[in-house]
Amino acid sequence: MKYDVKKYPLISNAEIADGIFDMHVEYDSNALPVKCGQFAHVYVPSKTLRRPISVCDVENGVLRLVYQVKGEGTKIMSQMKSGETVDILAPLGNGFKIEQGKRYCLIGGGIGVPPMLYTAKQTQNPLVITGFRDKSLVILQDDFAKAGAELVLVTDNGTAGTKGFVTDILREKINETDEVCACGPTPMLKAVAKVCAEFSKPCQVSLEERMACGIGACLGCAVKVNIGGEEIMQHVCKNGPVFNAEEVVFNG
Amino acid sequence: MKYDVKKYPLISNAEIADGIFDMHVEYDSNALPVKCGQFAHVYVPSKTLRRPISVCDVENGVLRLVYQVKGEGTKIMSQMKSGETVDILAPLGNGFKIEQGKRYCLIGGGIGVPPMLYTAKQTQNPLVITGFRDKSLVILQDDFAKAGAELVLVTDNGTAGTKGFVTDILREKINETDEVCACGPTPMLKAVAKVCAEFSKPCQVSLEERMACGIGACLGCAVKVNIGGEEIMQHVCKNGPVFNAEEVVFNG
Amino acid sequence: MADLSVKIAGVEFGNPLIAASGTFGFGKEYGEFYPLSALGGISCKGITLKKRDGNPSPRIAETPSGMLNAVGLQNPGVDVFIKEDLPWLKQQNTVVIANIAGNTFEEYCEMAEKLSDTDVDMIELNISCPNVKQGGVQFGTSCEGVGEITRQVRKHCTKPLIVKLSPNVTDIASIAKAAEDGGADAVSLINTLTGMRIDINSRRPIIRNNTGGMSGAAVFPVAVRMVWQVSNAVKIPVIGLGGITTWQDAVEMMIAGASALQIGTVLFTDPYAPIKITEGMQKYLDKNNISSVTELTGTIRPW
Amino acid sequence: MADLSVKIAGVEFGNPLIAASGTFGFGKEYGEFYPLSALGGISCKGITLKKRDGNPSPRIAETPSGMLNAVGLQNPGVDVFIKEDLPWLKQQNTVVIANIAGNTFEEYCEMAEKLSDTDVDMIELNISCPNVKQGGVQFGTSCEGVGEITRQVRKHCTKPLIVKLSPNVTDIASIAKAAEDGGADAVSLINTLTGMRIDINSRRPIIRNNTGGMSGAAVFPVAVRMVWQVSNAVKIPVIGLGGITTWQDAVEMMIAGASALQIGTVLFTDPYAPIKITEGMQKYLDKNNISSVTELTGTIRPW
Ligand SMILES: Cc1cc2nc3c(=O)[nH]c(=O)nc-3n(C[C@H](O)[C@H](O)[C@H](O)COP(=O)(O)OP(=O)(O)OC[C@H]3O[C@@H](n4cnc5c(N)ncnc54)[C@H](O)[C@@H]3O)c2cc1C
Ligand SMILES: Cc1cc2nc3c(=O)[nH]c(=O)nc-3n(C[C@H](O)[C@H](O)[C@H](O)COP(=O)(O)OP(=O)(O)OC[C@H]3O[C@@H](n4cnc5c(N)ncnc54)[C@H](O)[C@@H]3O)c2cc1C
Ligand SMILES: Cc1cc2nc3c(=O)[nH]c(=O)nc-3n(C[C@H](O)[C@H](O)[C@H](O)COP(=O)(O)O)c2cc1C
Ligand SMILES: Cc1cc2nc3c(=O)[nH]c(=O)nc-3n(C[C@H](O)[C@H](O)[C@H](O)COP(=O)(O)O)c2cc1C
Ligand code: FES
Ligand code: FES
Repeated sequence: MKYDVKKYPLISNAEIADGIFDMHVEYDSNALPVKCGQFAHVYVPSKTLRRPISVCDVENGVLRLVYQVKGEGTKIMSQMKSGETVDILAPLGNGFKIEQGKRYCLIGGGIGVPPMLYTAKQTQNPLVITGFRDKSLVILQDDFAKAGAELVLVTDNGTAGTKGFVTDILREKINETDEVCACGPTPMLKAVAKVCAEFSKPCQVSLEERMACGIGACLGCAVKVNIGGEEIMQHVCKNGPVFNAEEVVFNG
Repeated sequence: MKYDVKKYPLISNAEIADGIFDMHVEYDSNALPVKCGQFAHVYVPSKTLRRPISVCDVENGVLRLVYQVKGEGTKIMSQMKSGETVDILAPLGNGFKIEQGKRYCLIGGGIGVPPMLYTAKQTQNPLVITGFRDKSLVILQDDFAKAGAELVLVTDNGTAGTKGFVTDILREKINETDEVCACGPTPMLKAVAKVCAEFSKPCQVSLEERMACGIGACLGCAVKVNIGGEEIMQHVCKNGPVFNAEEVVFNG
Repeated sequence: MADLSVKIAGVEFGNPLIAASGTFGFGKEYGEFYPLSALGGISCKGITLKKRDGNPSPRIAETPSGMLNAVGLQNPGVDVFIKEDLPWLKQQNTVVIANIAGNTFEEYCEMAEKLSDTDVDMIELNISCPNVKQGGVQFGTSCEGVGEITRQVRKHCTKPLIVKLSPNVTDIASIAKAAEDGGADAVSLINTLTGMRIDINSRRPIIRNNTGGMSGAAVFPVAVRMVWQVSNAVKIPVIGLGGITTWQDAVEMMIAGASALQIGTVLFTDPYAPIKITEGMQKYLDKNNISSVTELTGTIRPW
Repeated sequence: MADLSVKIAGVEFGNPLIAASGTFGFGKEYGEFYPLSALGGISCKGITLKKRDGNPSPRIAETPSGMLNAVGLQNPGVDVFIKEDLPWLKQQNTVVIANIAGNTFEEYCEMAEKLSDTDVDMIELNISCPNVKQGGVQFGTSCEGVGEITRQVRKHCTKPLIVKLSPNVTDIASIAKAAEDGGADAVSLINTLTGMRIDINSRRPIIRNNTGGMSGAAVFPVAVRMVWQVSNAVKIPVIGLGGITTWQDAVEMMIAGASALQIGTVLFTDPYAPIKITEGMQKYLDKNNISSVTELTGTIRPW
């Protein structure tokens, strides 16, 4: 039996930036080991569909989910209190493929930043580029620092770190790294993929799609990928969320 | 403006017998005075319809609702905790007509007992007959005693108080009283009404019906009553919940 | 501040929110919460030619995110309505819509005639009440039936005429077209979706009428779909309803094609819903620099 | 212990719970939670003659107590199904139902013929997929269409034949009757109710296909009503589905007239739902001294 749903005791659920919450739950990572880039499918009381949230970190028996309040589901999540339990189906998806000996450039945009923390911890001396719209949305900088990453912060409006886009930094520094992993809004992923193609660096991107089952049974979360010249449908929950950037048909 | 919906701070919500809860909320009875026999229409998070619950008591700025967990709505109510607020539309309905100088016999069966407490407090030296299926369901005996009522307890199986039905006691004691008020399951109300008719005592009964609006607009909670020989439809929420027993068409 | 007023068949509404028939009685009760002028209009409880007692209880059941009802058109009859309820309603400074149901063409026509002689603002033809055999539903589910009854009533009706449509049909767009062709000035949709719940202990349907009409948030996606299909098929204005619960739902329904809205079931959850919804719409319009709510209607960008 | 097994058209099911087509793929994924023998049967993802990519994303939207989907019959085609999925499925010790959809009579017949030569246990005719023009929905919404396609497929099909009905119709009982008259061994209902949601910011339908099929708890009362109406109209067994979420719902659906059940959307909320529902039914039957679940079917006591 590969999958399991469990009720995990909620340890804390604090607002760490404007509308962004950091949920800690008790988690036995020996029983259910997590790869970086995998996600948790979180049951939200009174909702029909679970919410997919990337694993931000797993350490010392604590699983961290960092999420932004977007609609009703994440709103309800944000009101959960320690002492309650959280019903989670995890870990799901393929995760980033990390090879020893490579230097990675990890790029997170906005709420795409959290999965990069656990990824940073699985790689050696990574270059982490984090981008946000505004300083009020900046998260996890201390955690990346502690993880020993070379850390760059950019904001669209220059209110924190350097003013500009993650790709500005990427262009500057891409040749200091061997491979790029990115998570964030689609326009950002497209731009990152373009830079990587230009510099002939391999690039993995983590995609989002609306999900029902989370395990590949309902075919709800389809994305078009081009594998060896043939366009086929794959599923973010099972074949992804991480795809080779060059295979993704972004306008599909 | 006669009606208002307010969020009342929840003070406590304790289980006082098997599956029966006693909810206390802060309530300003000067602003919204309550008559005995009136009810509160309680919003239950995630539910479309409010739940009608009789006022059990109002005293010192505290409104008490005593309710039994039946289905999903009362289940959710029972999980509310002090510190939360309860969204209540109250007071609704007509309530019992209490005249000074009369001695009342107040009869409660099962979860029909709670409204009789506030009623007892509005009357002088009432005779209160409370009936339950089993001792595990007995509630509010101390409160009635404190209210100065002459109190009789019966259970169907004799596990507490006298074994028997409320009507057994009623027959014995009806002539010590001037008028009867009753709340409980329909078969009990019918039986009480029959005894009262026999002894020519006026009798008021509090009825239940599934409700939507609670104020007489949707015509959802209809009961048939016979007024002056003509059968007409009235509504539990607006014309009731209290009706003259002799006017109720019990099989309607 | 954005203009919330809308005009349907020549009738001005202060805002697009109309209380849905049967959920608001003749206005008196909710008038104890707020002045009825807070609403664009009121569609009164469905009235019939003669007084009706309605169905026996239980008439109400809860369902996931919704409810069933089978009130069965309890009402005092059109004459009592005209004499006792209409005068008060007309003083409330809101549009008054008479919702009528009948057994026969003649009954509908007679009521339309009587109401045309009053100062009621509009007439809504209820040919879709699923809860009584005589609720006109026999007319409401075929194009021929809808076309014919609209044509007949039209002849006897000098007031703007709304035809209210049942969602329990295969092809709502054709039905709406039939109403338009029959002379309707507007259509309103959806009435309730027929449903049933059974008490597993007694094995009895919870609703005494066996089946009931489903309303509330659960039906909203069906209503949006139908409003979109209908507004693509007809030129007359569409009044959208069915499950509107939040101001976002109200905006969504207008984007789908509605020129005005009705709300019903949400009143039972929160009597103040109309106030909250209009406030929410007002803020949304102002924030997005939309000067009139009418600019939302039908602005959906289908794929 | 009460007997949970049921028999439909001669096929034995260990319990009445069947996974609904399209929610369970070809079983592999949920087979990673529990042995598939925990289910009475599996209705496989809808298959077509040729491979289909399905609709573009988004294909999923949430609705109050339910969801919309417009997957659009993504599947590898009947030949690949027979070669690659069926052999594994047949080892899982549960009834395997092939759910088929097509553009034309010929396609349906060809698939039925191919599948009749395999060891699939039953065939379910999907003539009600609202999400693709070629989902057979043109056959599924008229009595003539349903009667004719059932008759045609029947000729080419040696397996027990289930016809799956669309709820988006005026008169479900007549449609079911047409399927029965056409030679169906059973009917299953309901497929999804067509609905729509719009993103009020982009004014785009959330589902790329514009409309989608609504399923989940929200539709349960409609499903119960239709199962009741259909089971009063036909003599063949009725498989009830649409919004079953708890064991109480399962019992209610059987009381309404279902001989077996399918569950879909609830799996997304709780993958273990089938286990919990069968356990709940078992306890209910034992507590009420009912020796076989078949004793529930159609025991509704209408008013
Ligand atoms: C693999 C994956 C990983 C993710 N990781 C994170 C994360 O670490 N932190 C975080 O804040 N967000 C993450 N998201 C996005 C997150 O799932 C959505 O923001 C969330 O589901 C919105 O739910 P809601 O109820 O607040 O919004 P609503 O709009 O009310 O949701 C309605 C429905 O749409 C779905 N939905 C809405 N937006 C998205 C979206 N962007 N992606 C997928 N489904 C969506 C919801 O799941 C729900 O089914 C991730 C998404 C995916 C697919
Ligand atoms: C005027 C009045 C006063 C009441 N006072 C009390 C009280 O003081 N204490 C108490 O425990 N109960 C009281 N009840 C009954 C109480 O309202 C129901 O037990 C409760 O609504 C059940 O809700 P549920 O969600 O738990 O059950 P569910 O069965 O899940 O409810 C489903 C729907 O049916 C309605 N419903 C179910 N049973 C009843 C019922 N017996 N009467 C009315 N509606 C019902 C619910 O309100 C809801 O709309 C009163 C009812 C009325 C009409
Ligand atoms: C209790 C109740 C009574 C109703 N009575 C009527 C009626 O008399 N005439 C009518 O046309 N519609 C009637 N309806 C249908 C509503 O007007 C409306 O079409 C339906 O409830 C969907 O809207 P909602 O989801 O906002 O409630 C009634 C609905 C309810 C809930
Ligand atoms: C994601 C999804 C895909 C579906 N695909 C199919 C399908 O391929 N064939 C089919 O007959 N029904 C399909 N359905 C409909 C279901 O089989 C079922 O009829 C419907 O979902 C109602 O049941 P439920 O409420 O238990 O989900 C699909 C439903 C969902 C949610
Ligand atoms: S969510 Fe079901 S296949 Fe991805
Ligand atoms: S509940 Fe609406 S009239 Fe009584």
